[in-house]
Amino acid sequence: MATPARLLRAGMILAVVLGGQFLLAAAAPVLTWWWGRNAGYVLAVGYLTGAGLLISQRPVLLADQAVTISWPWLPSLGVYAELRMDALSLIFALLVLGVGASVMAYCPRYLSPDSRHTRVYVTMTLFAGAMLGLVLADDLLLLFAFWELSSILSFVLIGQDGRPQARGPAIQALVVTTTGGVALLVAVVVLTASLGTSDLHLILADPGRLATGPAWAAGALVIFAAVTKSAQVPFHFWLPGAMVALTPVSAYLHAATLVKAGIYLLMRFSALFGGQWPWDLTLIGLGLLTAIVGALLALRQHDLKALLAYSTVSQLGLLVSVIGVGTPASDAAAILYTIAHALFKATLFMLVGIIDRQAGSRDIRALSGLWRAMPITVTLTVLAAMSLAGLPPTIGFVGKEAIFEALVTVDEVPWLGWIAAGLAVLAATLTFAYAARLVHGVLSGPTRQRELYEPAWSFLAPAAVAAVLATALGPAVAFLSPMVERAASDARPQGQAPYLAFWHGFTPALGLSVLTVLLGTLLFWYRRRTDPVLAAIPTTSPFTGHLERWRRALVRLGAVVARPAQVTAPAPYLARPLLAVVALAAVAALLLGPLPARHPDATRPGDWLVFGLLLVTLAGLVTTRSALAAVALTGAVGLILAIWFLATGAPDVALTLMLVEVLTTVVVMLALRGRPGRLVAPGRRVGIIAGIGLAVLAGVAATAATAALTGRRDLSPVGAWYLREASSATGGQNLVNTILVDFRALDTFGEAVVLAVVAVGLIGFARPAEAVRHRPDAVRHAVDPVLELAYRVLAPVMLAASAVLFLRGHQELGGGFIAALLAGTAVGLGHLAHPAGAPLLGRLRGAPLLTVGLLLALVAGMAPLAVGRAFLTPVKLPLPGVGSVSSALLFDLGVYLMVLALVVAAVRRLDSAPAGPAPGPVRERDR
Amino acid sequence: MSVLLIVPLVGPLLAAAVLLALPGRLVLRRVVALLATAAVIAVGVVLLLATCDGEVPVLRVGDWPPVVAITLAADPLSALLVTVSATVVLACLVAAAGTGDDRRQAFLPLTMVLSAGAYGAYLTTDLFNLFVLVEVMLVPSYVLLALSGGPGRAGAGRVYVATSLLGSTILLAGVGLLYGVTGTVGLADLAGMAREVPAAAVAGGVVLLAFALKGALVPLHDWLPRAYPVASPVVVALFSGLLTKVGLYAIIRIYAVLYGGDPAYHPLLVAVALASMVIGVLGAIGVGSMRKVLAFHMVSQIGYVLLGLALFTAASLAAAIFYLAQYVLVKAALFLCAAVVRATRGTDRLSRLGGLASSNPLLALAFGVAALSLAGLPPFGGFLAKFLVLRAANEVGDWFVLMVAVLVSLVTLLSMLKIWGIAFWGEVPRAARERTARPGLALLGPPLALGGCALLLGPLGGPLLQVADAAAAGLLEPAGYVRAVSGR
Amino acid sequence: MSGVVWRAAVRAARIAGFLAWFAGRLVQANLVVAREIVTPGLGLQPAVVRVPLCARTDTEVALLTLFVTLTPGTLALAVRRDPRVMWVHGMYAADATAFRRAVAELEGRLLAAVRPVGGGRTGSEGGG
Amino acid sequence: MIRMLLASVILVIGVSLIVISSLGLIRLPDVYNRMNAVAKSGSLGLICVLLAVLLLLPSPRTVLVGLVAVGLQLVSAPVGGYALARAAYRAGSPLAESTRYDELGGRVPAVRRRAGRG
Amino acid sequence: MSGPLIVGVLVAAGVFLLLRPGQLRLVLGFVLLGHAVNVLLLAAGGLHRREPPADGGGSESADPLPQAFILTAIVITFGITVYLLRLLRRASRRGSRPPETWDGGPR
Amino acid sequence: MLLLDVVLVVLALSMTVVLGRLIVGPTDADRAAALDHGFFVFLAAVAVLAVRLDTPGLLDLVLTGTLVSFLATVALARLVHRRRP
Ligand code: NA
Ligand code: NA
Repeated sequence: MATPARLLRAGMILAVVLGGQFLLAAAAPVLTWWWGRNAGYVLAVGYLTGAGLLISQRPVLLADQAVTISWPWLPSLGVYAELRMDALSLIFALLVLGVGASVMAYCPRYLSPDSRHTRVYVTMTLFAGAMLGLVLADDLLLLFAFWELSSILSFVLIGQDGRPQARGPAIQALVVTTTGGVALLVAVVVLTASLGTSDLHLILADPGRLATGPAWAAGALVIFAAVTKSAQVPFHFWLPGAMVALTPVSAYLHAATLVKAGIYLLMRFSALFGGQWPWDLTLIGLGLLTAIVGALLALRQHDLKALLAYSTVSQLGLLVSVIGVGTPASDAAAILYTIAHALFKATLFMLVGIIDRQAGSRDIRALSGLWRAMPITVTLTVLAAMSLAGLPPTIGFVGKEAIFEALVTVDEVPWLGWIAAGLAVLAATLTFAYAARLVHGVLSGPTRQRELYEPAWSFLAPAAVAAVLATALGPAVAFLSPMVERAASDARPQGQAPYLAFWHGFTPALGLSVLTVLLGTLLFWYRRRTDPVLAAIPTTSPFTGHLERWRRALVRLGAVVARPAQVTAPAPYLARPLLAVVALAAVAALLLGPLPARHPDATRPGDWLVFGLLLVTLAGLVTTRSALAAVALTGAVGLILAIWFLATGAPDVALTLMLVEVLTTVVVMLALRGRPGRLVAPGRRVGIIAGIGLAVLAGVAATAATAALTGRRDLSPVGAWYLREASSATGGQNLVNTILVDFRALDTFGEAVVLAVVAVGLIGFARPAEAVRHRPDAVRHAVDPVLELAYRVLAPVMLAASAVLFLRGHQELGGGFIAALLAGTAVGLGHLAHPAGAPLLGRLRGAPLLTVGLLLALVAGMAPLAVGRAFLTPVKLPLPGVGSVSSALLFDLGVYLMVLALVVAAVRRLDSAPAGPAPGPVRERDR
Repeated sequence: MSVLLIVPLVGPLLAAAVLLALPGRLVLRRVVALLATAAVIAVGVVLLLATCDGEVPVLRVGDWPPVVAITLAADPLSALLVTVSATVVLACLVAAAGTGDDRRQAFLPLTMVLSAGAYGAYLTTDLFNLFVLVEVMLVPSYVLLALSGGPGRAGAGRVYVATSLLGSTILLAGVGLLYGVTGTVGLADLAGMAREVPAAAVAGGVVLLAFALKGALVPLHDWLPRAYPVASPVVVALFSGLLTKVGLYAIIRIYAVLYGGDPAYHPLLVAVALASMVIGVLGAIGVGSMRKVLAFHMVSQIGYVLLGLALFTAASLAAAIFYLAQYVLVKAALFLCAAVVRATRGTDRLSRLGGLASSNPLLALAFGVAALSLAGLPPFGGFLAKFLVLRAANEVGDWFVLMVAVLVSLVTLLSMLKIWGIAFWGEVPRAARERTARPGLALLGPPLALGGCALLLGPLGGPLLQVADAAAAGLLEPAGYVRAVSGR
Repeated sequence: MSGVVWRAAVRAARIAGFLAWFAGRLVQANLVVAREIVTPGLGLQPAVVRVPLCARTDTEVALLTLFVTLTPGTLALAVRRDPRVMWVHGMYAADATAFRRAVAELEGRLLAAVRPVGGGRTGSEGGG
Repeated sequence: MIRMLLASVILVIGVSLIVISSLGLIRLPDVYNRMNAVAKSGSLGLICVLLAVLLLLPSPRTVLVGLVAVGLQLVSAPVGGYALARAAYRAGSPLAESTRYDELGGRVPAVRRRAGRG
Repeated sequence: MSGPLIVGVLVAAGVFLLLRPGQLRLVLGFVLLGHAVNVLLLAAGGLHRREPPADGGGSESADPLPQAFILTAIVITFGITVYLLRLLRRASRRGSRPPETWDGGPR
Repeated sequence: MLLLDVVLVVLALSMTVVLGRLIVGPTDADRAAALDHGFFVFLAAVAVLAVRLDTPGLLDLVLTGTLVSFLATVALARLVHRRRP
């Protein structure tokens, strides 16, 4: 028994190994910078060190304990980043690191010497880290994170910086695996929610807690995830496609690690879902189907890499089916065969890579008689192929025997065991046949290539080690036995797995093995006859073609969806919100219950006068085609409303409205000058009718909303407060102005900032050159004596009135804004009289006014902070020479300047372009 | 603490004033803008720490009594959004120095005013003041769009200004109607009103509709992909981090406070959320420039956030807030990547791009991280966000929602892969071979840093989730906030 | 000193006199136009008349323009500086010479009123 | 009482002038004749109304404000009227059929062609 | 009912102008909508109290707050109108459109 | 009071005439002239309202109006265009 302290130390080892993997990845650029492609050796040592550290915990695991460590990750959800290593994890971790080390050691000789391959090394090492994390994760969320990380990194590895032939397969692989990943995420969500924890170990420890509904869903989703990742039918198409990757990458990803993630997942979740017939039968059925389909497809390949890829599909299918059996023996068989497959498949990939490099081809038909030139390579290939074919004495043989034995015991349905075993034999037969073709391809025939040599030992060594292990571990399988048994019970705590042995005696499984060899030999022998049959098998999954078609359809659909956002005219963009408003009003009208009564005195006879005038004006406005009429009628609307505001007790509003109308007219004039005075045609009849319809609906909605939601209550508490207190609180008599300057100064500040921004916009737009170019002569003649006189006489009056309105604003009609508008009209008049720049007022510039105004308002607003009061609190400020001045007054002055800045900027900048028929001197026409 | 509340509003405005007074000195101007924004970030963090401890700092502008004062207040949600938005602004300022956007005199002051409006909108509790601050934010955006836009900016600007303006008009009408029904525009005084007074619910509906338009929710979304892609990428990044977010924030706040999360509206909200998610992502896959793709994605991502609001549980609100925070950063990173692309290649049309991964690995890294985060893949922040949304959907047992969310994330990945496959992997176009410029640190730094944030938010998402939890608790039970604001 | 005051007073008196005269003419012209509008049938004899001016400064021209325009029945359409000419639209201008004379009378009275006492080119309003 | 009566009379005169000039707006044949009638009678009418109001609301301040307003109206109205008349002619607004002669430039002023080029 | 009706006709006319082609119509449409909202705001304060708000005002004193709102809104609308006109000026200066339509809508 | 109300109604009728001319034209100059006159009618109405509502403060508005109204007219005058509608 390990003490807690020891376990803690052991837990740290997990963190160290996993973290070390990522550190290695971070260090890889440095390593490749130093050693170039040879950095792989250093990395391999790193991998092996990690493996060694993990193996050092073997005693703990064999003592039926697990090594764990955890940090809080999302504490509020009870999610911990928890690592946990039991025997099952250890075996997978060792495969990851061990095969990883050999691939790393293989890379330096495989990769070209002329570049550093930093990205390959970094990504591979990160990928190994992700896989390691996946098998060590003891939290669903963490497991999922590593699962998807491995998908992303494999995408990067397959994609190889976007070589043309790699793009499609990489994207395909990522799409398929992340689709599965999303399914896994949903499973994680479902499991976490229904079990109240995301702790994998806790969830697996008590499978009974899971309710049936979620169990079905989660189980199906987990299978889906595993099937996509392990390239099972019908998602098998992405794996052969991914063979465009570098051979070492293929060796690692598609033999030992990535695809095994699915296997690991199924094994892990066996404890939760295993023993339920839907789970079991799905796995068995799907697995065997994949095994046969994969093997058939492998059999018809000529490219060795493609052959190996389909072979992987097939072998993984076999594994999946065995996991579905769900006995201790079957679990042990699955684990053993996982090890076996990793060893021989990695070997084969590496050897194919060597052959490809040396012989310049990996097409069976092009290779011939290699054994004379490269005896060691060929020997190793044969050994690995024997393992693949399940021939003694290899570990492949032991594994396959165990699989047959396990499948026979299936008993959910009578005879199912034998049917399953029969199908497995069929798959194994096909496997034997393509293994034979592989061997035959490299062995037979004359040596065609002239300059064919055995590769350097350093190139061969990694493959050799793996090949020897794959062979030697067959007889020595007992060495693996304790760990495999432990792992089997970790996967599914349901009793002791049988002791693994090389020789089982004369069992049915042995008979099946013999049968396999016999049938396989026949199949190989009559390969000329079977070839046409094989060639007729479609290579692709039903998805391959459809996937692209679906993607295209999606893009087309997307283009349709995006179309409304390409229209140029603003009208459609405005119609939808308006319709939404109308719809809201309609729904409200239907659902809103009785309302309080409207105040009877809310309408006076004079109002109808205003309404009638308004109606006439608006009718003219919507029908006219004269720009001037439209502008003038809009001005008339403003004046009519000003009367209404007067009649309803809002003189400040009326005054402001009047000034704004005048200034707006001036600005419109500046903006439209020199343009034809016609509005564009109102458009097609359908559009007009639709416009009228929407306009009427909106009008009705607005009327209804106003009628229903206003005028049904008495004075608001805020309003009452102002009427009662505002005057004494501020010393001002004009309540509206006190609200603007004191109580809601922040609004006023905001509004002034808006104007300031518009001024900045106007100033920012104009190109000075343009402004200057057209000025001088357009203008010298244009000084009109009458306007000039008006300017001289009236501008001072306007400015004086502005000053009066500003200073008395707190008490009576007026205030900073109104005053500034009046000053603005003086500026406007100045511009009309002297387009080149009026004396005095023509010197005003927007930018300085703006800056000073903004600063003044801000400083006045912040002054109270100095005496511990809140922002924008009116306080008395000392002013040398005058005594004191209210900060509110300074604030209002700031607002005044900003408003004036806008008018100045508008007048100066809107007119900076060449105008059309500018008012010039009239010349007499000689008659 | 309370006095800090004015810093996000006044600081940038002061900076804007100083910037207007300092024409010419570019370096000095940049420093001023950066300092102001950094100060806001600092204040945001301080507010965040304080509010997560349950404090609600309150500032009554002008020291007036609560019944009339415009009151600024911070809770974890506002503080978080201030911090995140200011971070985006900071990144955009740096990137603008890289692209040269800030060489235009108006750029920095306008950016400052725009950000001040957004921060103010997060902090104010007065609906009319909210309207004003939204205008303070939007008007600079009109100018920025027109200043920075490429060809076609006039048409796009017209659409943008027109829709914004219509939104503002509707908003103001809604605020007026609320005042007509209730006699107040203070959020605290309005708390729960919509559940008690049906007429208030209608008036509030008008306000929400306005913000739905500003937040670009389907079916009121199409102005955004029409207008945004015309602006320079840095400006779009700025917009994406602030403008629609304010709309979204207002919807969240008003629905939580005024409506008290009334479940009667959940189906409608869910429908809008799902429609936004789906339409947005489909649009993204159907268009052909980086900025357009990203603009459509904004619509889609906004849908995710709204989904969290629609479900209105502690988990879903936390998910929405987490999602919002991470996606603001990620989206800004992506737009800034587009800025790099445009600065180096002169275009971001996919049909004229290719080979960026090999010519600019750091850019590829930044884009890859952000894109994967956007698609909700681990180990990035987007993954946790998606997980939280799915978890919330599962919690209320809505499998349809769950499935849609999942499928949308897959299509998101597809559209990101589309950009990746064409722009980063494809052949380098002949035109680009001569004129590819090397991006400087100012240009590459911001997207890398934001991408780094996206990366860190995965493994280190715990604290953000804590903030989101605190914010969600505040929305679910706004009594504390209301009490502090109303002073009762 | 007293000379200045005296001159100003004389000038003010002249201006007041002119204004009184003008007010009378204004009322008269208003009545004419009002009758024209109210009574059925139109007896208009409109024309655009070229009126040479004696005014010297822009200010004088501007003032004259204003007074012409203020009077019902006459409307200044254009002025030219060199030589100083004004075109006036008259509602009753069948006889161009008589019309010109009427305008000239107005001009003469105006100039007499506004020009500084004792001659001199510049007026209080300053040159244009 | 007398004040009220006087005020009423002036008020009625003022309003009548305004009404008459409004009618002129309908009845007179061309823009120049209309302006002739309107810019003056209307302005005078407004002045009368203002004077009536001063009588009705007698206080130093209203008197001051009212008189200043009257003065301003007298100065400002013809400025607008002149600007408009000049613009109308330059823009080629047609003269009524009954117009006897046009010493400025015929019905097609020279300005018009120049403007067309600019 | 005059208040609501005024709002209604202003909205109807404004919306109609917004939906027709041409940029000047757009600007004027928004001006009308701005007016409509202002009337609505005043109505929200209650149209039965019509004295200008004054200190300690009686039962006839209008609610001053909506008036303050309106003033703020008018200013903002004015500012934005100026900006829109600026856009219009720009658009018309870009040339390339037939001289008939200075306010180019969809063609 | 009755007189004032009658006056207001009469002014409204005048305003209608003005609006008619504004709409009908036929030339832009006609419209501008109409608006010019319309402003006077408006100011007269405000002045009458000052009496009718007993708020002398409204005269300030009239004063301001007389000060600025011509500016709108001058501005419109510059918009007057030669072509007939
Ligand atoms: Na937006
Ligand atoms: Na507005």
